[in-house]
Amino acid sequence: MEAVIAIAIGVLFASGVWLILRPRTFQVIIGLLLISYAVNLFIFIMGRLNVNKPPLTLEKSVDAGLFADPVTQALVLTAIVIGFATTALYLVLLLTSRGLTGTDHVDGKEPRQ
Amino acid sequence: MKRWLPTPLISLTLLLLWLMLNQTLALAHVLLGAIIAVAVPLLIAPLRPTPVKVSRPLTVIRLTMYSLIEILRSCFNVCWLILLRSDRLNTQFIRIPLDLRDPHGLAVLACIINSTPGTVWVEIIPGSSDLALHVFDLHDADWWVNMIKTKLEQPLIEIFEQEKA
Amino acid sequence: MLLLILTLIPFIGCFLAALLPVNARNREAWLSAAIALVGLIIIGSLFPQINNGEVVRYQIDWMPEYGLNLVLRMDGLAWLFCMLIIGIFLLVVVYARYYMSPEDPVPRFFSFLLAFMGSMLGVVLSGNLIQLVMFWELTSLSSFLLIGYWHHRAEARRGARMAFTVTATGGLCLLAGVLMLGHIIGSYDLDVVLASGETLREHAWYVPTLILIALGALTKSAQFPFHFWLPHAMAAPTPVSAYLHSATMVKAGVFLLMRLWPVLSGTPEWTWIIGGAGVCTLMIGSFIAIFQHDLKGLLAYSTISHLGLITALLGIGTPLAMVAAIFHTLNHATFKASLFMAAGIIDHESGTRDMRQLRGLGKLMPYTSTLAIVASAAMAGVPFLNGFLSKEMFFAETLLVGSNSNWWMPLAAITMGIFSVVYSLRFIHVFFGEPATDLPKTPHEPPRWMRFPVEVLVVFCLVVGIIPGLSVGPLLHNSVQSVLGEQTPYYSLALWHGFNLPLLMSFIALGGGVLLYTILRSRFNLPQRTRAPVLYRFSGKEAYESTMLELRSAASRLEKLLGTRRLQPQLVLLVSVCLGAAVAAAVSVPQVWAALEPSTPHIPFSVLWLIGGACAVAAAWQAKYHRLAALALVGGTGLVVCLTFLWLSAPDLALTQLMVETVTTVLILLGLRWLPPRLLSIEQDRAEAVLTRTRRSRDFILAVAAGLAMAAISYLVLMLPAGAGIGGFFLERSLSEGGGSNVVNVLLVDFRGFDTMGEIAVLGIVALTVYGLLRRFRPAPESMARPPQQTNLIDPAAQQTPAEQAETGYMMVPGVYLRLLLPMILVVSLYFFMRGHNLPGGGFVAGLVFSVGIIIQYMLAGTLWVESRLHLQPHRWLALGLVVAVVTGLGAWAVGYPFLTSHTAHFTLPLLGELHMPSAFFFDLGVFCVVVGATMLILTALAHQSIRSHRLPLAATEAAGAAEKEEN
Amino acid sequence: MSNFLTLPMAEISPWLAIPMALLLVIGGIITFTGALGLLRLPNFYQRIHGPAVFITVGTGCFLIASMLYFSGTLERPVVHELLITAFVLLTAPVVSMMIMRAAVYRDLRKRQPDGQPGDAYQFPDEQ
Amino acid sequence: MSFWADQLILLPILLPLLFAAALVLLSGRQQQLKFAVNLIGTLALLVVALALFWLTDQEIWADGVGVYLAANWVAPFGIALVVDRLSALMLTLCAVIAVTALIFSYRRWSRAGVHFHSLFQFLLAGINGSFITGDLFNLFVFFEIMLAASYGLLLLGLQPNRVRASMQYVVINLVASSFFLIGVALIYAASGTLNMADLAVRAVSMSDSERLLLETGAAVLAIAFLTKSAMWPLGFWLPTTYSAAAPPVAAMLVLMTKVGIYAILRLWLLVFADQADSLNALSGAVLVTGGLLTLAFGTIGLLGSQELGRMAGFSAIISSGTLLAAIGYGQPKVISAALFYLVSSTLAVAAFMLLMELIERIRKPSATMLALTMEAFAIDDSPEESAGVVIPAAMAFIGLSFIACALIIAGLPPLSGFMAKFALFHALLNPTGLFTDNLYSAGPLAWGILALVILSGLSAIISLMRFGVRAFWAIPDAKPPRLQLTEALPVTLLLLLCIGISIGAGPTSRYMERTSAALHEPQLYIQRVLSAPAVPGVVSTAGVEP
Amino acid sequence: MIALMLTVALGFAQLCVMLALIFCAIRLLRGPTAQDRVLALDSLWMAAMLFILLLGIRFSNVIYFEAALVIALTGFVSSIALAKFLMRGEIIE
Ligand code: NA
Ligand code: NA
Repeated sequence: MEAVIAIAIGVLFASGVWLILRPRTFQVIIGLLLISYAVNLFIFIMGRLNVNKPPLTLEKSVDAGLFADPVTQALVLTAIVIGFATTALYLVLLLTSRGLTGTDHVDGKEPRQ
Repeated sequence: MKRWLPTPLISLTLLLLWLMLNQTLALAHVLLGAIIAVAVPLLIAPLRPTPVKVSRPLTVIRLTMYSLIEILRSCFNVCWLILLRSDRLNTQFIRIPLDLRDPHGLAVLACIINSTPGTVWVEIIPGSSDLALHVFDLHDADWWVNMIKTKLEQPLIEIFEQEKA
Repeated sequence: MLLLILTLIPFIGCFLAALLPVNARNREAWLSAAIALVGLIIIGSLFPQINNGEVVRYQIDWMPEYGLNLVLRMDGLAWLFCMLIIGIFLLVVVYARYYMSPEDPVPRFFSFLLAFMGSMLGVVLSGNLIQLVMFWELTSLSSFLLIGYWHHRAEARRGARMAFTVTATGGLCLLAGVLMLGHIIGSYDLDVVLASGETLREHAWYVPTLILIALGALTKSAQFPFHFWLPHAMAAPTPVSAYLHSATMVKAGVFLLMRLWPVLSGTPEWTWIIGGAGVCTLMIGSFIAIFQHDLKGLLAYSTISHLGLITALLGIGTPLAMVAAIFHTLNHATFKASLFMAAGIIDHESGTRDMRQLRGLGKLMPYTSTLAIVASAAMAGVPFLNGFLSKEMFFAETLLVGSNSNWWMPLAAITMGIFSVVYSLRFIHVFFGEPATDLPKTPHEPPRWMRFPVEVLVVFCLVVGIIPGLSVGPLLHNSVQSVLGEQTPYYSLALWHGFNLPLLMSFIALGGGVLLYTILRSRFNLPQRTRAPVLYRFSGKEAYESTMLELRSAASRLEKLLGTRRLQPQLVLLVSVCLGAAVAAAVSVPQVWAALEPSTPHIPFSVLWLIGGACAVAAAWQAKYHRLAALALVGGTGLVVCLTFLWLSAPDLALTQLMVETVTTVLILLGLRWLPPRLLSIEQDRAEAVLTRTRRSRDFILAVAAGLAMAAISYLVLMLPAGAGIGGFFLERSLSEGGGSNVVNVLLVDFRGFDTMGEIAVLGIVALTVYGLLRRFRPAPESMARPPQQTNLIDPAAQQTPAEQAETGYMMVPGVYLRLLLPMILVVSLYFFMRGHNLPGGGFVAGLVFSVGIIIQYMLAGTLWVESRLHLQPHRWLALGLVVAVVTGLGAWAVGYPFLTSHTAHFTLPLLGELHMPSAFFFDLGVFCVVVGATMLILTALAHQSIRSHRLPLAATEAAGAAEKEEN
Repeated sequence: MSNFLTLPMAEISPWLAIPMALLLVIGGIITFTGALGLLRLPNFYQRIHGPAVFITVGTGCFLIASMLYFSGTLERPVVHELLITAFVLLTAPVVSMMIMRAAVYRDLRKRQPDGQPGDAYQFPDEQ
Repeated sequence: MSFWADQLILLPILLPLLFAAALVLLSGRQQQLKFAVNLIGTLALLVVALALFWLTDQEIWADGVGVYLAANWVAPFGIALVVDRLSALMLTLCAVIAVTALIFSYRRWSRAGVHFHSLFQFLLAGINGSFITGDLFNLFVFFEIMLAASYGLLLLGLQPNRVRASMQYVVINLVASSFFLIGVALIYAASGTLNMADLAVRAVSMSDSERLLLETGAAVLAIAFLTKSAMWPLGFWLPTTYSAAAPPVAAMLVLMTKVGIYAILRLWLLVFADQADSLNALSGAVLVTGGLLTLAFGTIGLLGSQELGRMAGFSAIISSGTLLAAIGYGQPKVISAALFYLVSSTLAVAAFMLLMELIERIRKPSATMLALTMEAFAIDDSPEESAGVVIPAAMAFIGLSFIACALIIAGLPPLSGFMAKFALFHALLNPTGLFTDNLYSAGPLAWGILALVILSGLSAIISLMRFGVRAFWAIPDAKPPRLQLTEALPVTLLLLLCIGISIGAGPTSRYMERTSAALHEPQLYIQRVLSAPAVPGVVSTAGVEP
Repeated sequence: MIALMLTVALGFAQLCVMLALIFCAIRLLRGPTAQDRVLALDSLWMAAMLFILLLGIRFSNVIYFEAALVIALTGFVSSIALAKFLMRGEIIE
């Protein structure tokens, strides 16, 4: 399971990196989405893998070993929200750029031919 | 009453929804659910232009039973077709003239048809009252027209369009 | 205290002068003169103390820990220089009053001039070397402003820049040198430094220190090879040339060498560097001076040569040479200032300074001519004038050091003597002959007071030349004493020392000069030569200009090479640098990696990620030309991420991610509408194709490497046991002290509520930004038209409004469901909100669910329909949500607890029993409102673009639509 | 295979367990078949019928199984799975309707020259 | 300390957040009112910052460290806000620049965007939060607030070049933020904590594997910070962005590069500088080298650029490079000098940014081109006109301010730029103080810094003079610009402050030394943070049955 | 015995759902038309919902229910958004 998730993070990150290095804004936004998946998963697994141990402490006496690390989950939640916000911002920015500069190249102008 | 509960059916549904979500019958929740059931429809009333009128609960039950059986039967058929006869399918659009006009009735009809494997509701053909239906494996178009008109449309007209029935 | 006043009044005057009206020539001049007079009085009052050999000192602590204090220190040398600076200033002020034209904005002129005087006084009075450097740079700055005074002239601008660049660079070197000096000696205080010559000369850093300080001095005093700036500085108004470029600023360099002479001199390096530079300068300067046509040019090169003479004297390094150097500094200042002023008068009166045109001025302005001739005689070293005395001392010193192996020193000295006679003759020549008739103006004698300064200076030359001992003897003695202290040699200041070798040299120089001048005039047609033989090739000016141009373009090229303005290379760099840093850090402990074990295989999970990974890779593949496909594929990956969160015990994350997925999809689809499709790839020739392929391979390798690194470090973390972190604390206290069993939610609204507050702020900011951007959004022209789907009449819905579609059109049947769903979605949203504290859910998920519910209505019936019935005002939601969250946090103040401390109120109601109302609930309410507000603001702002574009002129829309059709 | 598929289940009353097991198996088969249809059928208009199978009936089977199971383990009637059923019934038809219509008109626009308004459904088959 | 004095720590974050929210609620048409509210908020912030400055420096809080436990949870569990001298200094700097930038924006820029005012306050909240927080992830959150607001402000008055610049700025910062998260995650994996002080404690006793994770995390995190502080080769976005931004925004951006520097300084000295191991030396060397390269690049760029905006950008890069090199060099005295330099250069570059707009106003593009060609071909114009040109007062003001900025940026006397550079050089050569028989011999790194800083000063002289001559002198018929008090005042204020800190160089440098000394005593900071008590008593009572 | 039976039955169901997920994913990857991808994505969401339901049974934990509920309630939104985009070229008119 560890290997699978590690490779998964690697694949997502690699795809994202490949995309953000592309010249078209839409590629970049998709890349940023993929990178944020990878990063969120990465933060998440810092609390290690816990199957069926959701951090819901229904009783007052708690054995911390029986629950997944809640901290990384809280961090990921914040990261998801911020990632969503920045995606929205970049999307609108790329639309504006397309409108104002007439191209969807990330530099706002086509590379010289 | 009318002012506070413009859509009693929806309010009832919402109360049920609330109680089922919370899986409880505690008094506090019932009260809260009731408040929600009254408040939410009032808040969104402007976004619900057409009122619903439903009658004949017996017909409703009969239609439900029929639809369930039809869904199961079609499910078996479609699975069979996919697994064994996928190369000999006669997939067709057919046209079904409808008398039903009430949007809610049409919506229920659409729900039944689409939930029934092997048929997909496309739309009411513009400029007419005919339904364009897509059938997975068509043998007899008339059978479909007949089945839908009598087994599905008729009860729906009874339920939603009392004056017509 | 007097010293402080002395230093400060010029600067005060500088401000006052700047405030005076533009045409107030007289008031400016009176102000400046008054300041000079005050200065003179102060100096005069200090004379008794100085004459007693005392050192007047005034100190204010500034940065004592750094050894930098404001120390004003006056000894004999400083006194003499102060006298020179203020005295000549006074004369220059009088002169400038008449020289400057009424149209000139003189406040600026006098203001800069006063600032310069203040800086110059600062230099000579500095008792701290760092402070000296400060005033040193100030003189450069004020001189820059004065040279550029007539900045509408290109040559003034160029001259100013050149002077400033060279002298300020020198100043930086000086700073470095002084810092080293301070390090070696342990103080920047002049008194301490002067007492530590031995320490310095034995230190390993002596030579670099010397070189750096010498660079400062030599650039300032226009010594070879930095002499080129001075002639170009002559673009300044003549009073400036007279003051700065003959009498004072250029003397700052030699002043510094005098000042540090006890510390730095006495080594072979000193002699070679300083003496060598001096000798080269005096030769080159005097030689080039001969071939000038411009009066001021001639004087400038002559100044260079005389400065070279002083430098050479200092380089010689004997005490007597020092005496000669100080003496010549004084003499040169007087005769050269008067010559500049005379040249200025000639220029002023005749309209030209070209010696090829000027003739017979003696007849037109006899009085001025006499003064100029006397002054140039002093320059040539004619007996009975001050120049003769100090030059003779120079000859004597060259003979002294020339007696052993340095036979070339006297030879150089005498050559310089001859040359100086030649250029002096050349200068004098303009006063003789028949008056020229082709001058721009007919010269007359200048106004009485314009001549006055020249008269004063010429009288000084004569007095010193005839009775040196009585006139300047004490002053010179004081300065020499202050520099040399106990080393002060015996010397006699007299016109006549009997027949000796130096006298002979003087006469050889005079005779040789006259002879050479005659030869040059008759044989070489001196007046018509346009450039100095041989040396014209080494034009400092051109070297400077081309260096500057070259520097700029080289820097520009280098910047392009070392940097980039494009995004992609920057990202490549960012990723590779980060990768490099991470890998370098991660392999630093190899045994950790060696101990890694393989994990157990897990087939269902692998299958899940096979799907997720394949979708991601496919999205990367499709994103350029098939945006919708890429979006759908990313949606697949997102779904797998959600399932993973759920599987790995993070239901809150899964819920949030699911909702974010949906909203993101809607968002990007809203945006896609305004992104015209990429239909064709750009055609490339073969070279470009290769380049593209290389770039892609590079990016591919980088991406794979980054992915591998992420995978490796993830795997490492997962295979290591988790240490005892802070997580247990929260698990234990969540229910008992945080009042909620969903630890993640309690973390978000209580333990780390501060993060959440920031997070909603980010959401709000982004929403406001998006709104602001979209208000002035101008879509791509190609996307301005209605989409082809809406113009193609095959679809009967094409021409319907969204509301019509929902009422009677194809959306009627789906609409029934979508409208029925709205209340249900709202109830579910409430449900998630209410239970978030104890079970998965919370304000964020609830807010997103709520927004999705509303957005469905927009999709169903269009913006206009929804907004005519529902006034959501997302701005308000956003702001109020933020306020609610913050105010809830502040509520804790009321009970004496810090911000965000949670509090639970307990009520017991009849029938319902006990109710708990945690404050976190209200905080979460704030979160909910912000999420709804922000999401709706972003989505509706985007949605509004469609209605906006429909308001465009119909014709344009249809034309674009037709074009679209043809494309299809 | 791995612990995921072999995690032991709780003991519940056979009256619940037997129908539950049956429902799980049937639901599994239906789900598999539906998805297979999506994968294997040759054109879009046929493929759209595949998922419909498991969205309706497959979901139904699993939901009832889940109701039975949790009613057994929690020893009280658990009915909130009905909510999912209700929501699926409300939303799934809309999706298939919309996708189908989108596909029809996309294809029509592609063959625009011979298409007339209103003849969307006159053609015998979509190949 | 009293309860209410402690609350002051919170205000630099809370005040702007509340003001931002209030400004959103104010309707779009009340420009004057919005401006007034914004100004009141910013001035209040300045007062709070000064109060914190005083409280920390007078050690009214023990050791000059004020700790605030948000939500009343003790460190390292809750989020601790910490104010020490460095934070207070940065807060004050931020407030000062904010006040001036805001006043400057009155005439034009505050009306250019719908939500300028709220975004401005949000930006302040983000910057202040970054200076105050003692928690790594919270730092990320505040970075994001700051960045998000800066994206919005950067796009003020939509223009193609601004949008182009934003595309770079946004993407690079988004990627850097991802690295930030990766770094924080790794550090959490290594140490199990997010509190910086706690991290410092835990870092001392770590196993090999934990140390590996910590170092990798730190390396990744450092890249994120270094990108923000524009280290070569990660800072190419900076000149492009700065030259595109509206002047008041650019002035705030100048401050934002310093946030990166602050983060490096804080974390490095707190967590890593205490461990005398190879990592410390290595990272120090990396910082110095990076700083020197940055300095070199800035020098070259400054020398090579023609546009004012890019020149200002490269000035900021030079400033960053100098600071990075000095921080990497790592002697307390050097760092104290670096802080002096930080304040001076931030104020000056910010003033320069504001001035930029006024200068552009007098420069007509055609005249500039003409001056350029004339210079290139050495064409002399109107050689014999002896009368000078009258300079109107506004022109004189702009010219003098330009000179002042140029002097500070180039480090020429007599303004603070020189004092700062002198202090830096002095500290590099005499890190243990100035005394006779100083046996300390500065190594090649110190010489390298010294030489490059001097060279950068030189390039600033050449380049700024070239520009100044061209802009102020070479235009024959320059129209006197229209200048308003709201534009002149901020520039004057910033420059007066620079003059102030040069005159008061003694007290200023002593303050910086106290700050630096405190930074080099991380134990005190750590102890203050970890021992800060929560307010006793049970506020949240248990008893909720789920 | 009953537990074993249930385990096997559930395992079988899960296997089927996994296969269904794979089939949907392959269709999503292969397309070929946009409507195919939209259909495949919607089916993937539905299969994922079933997957979650079975996961809940497997872990005997009701908290998985909410996720399935959310998919049932809002999972269709992205599908109809995509479909509407195909049909009308914009999703909110
Ligand atoms: Na169906
Ligand atoms: Na989606």
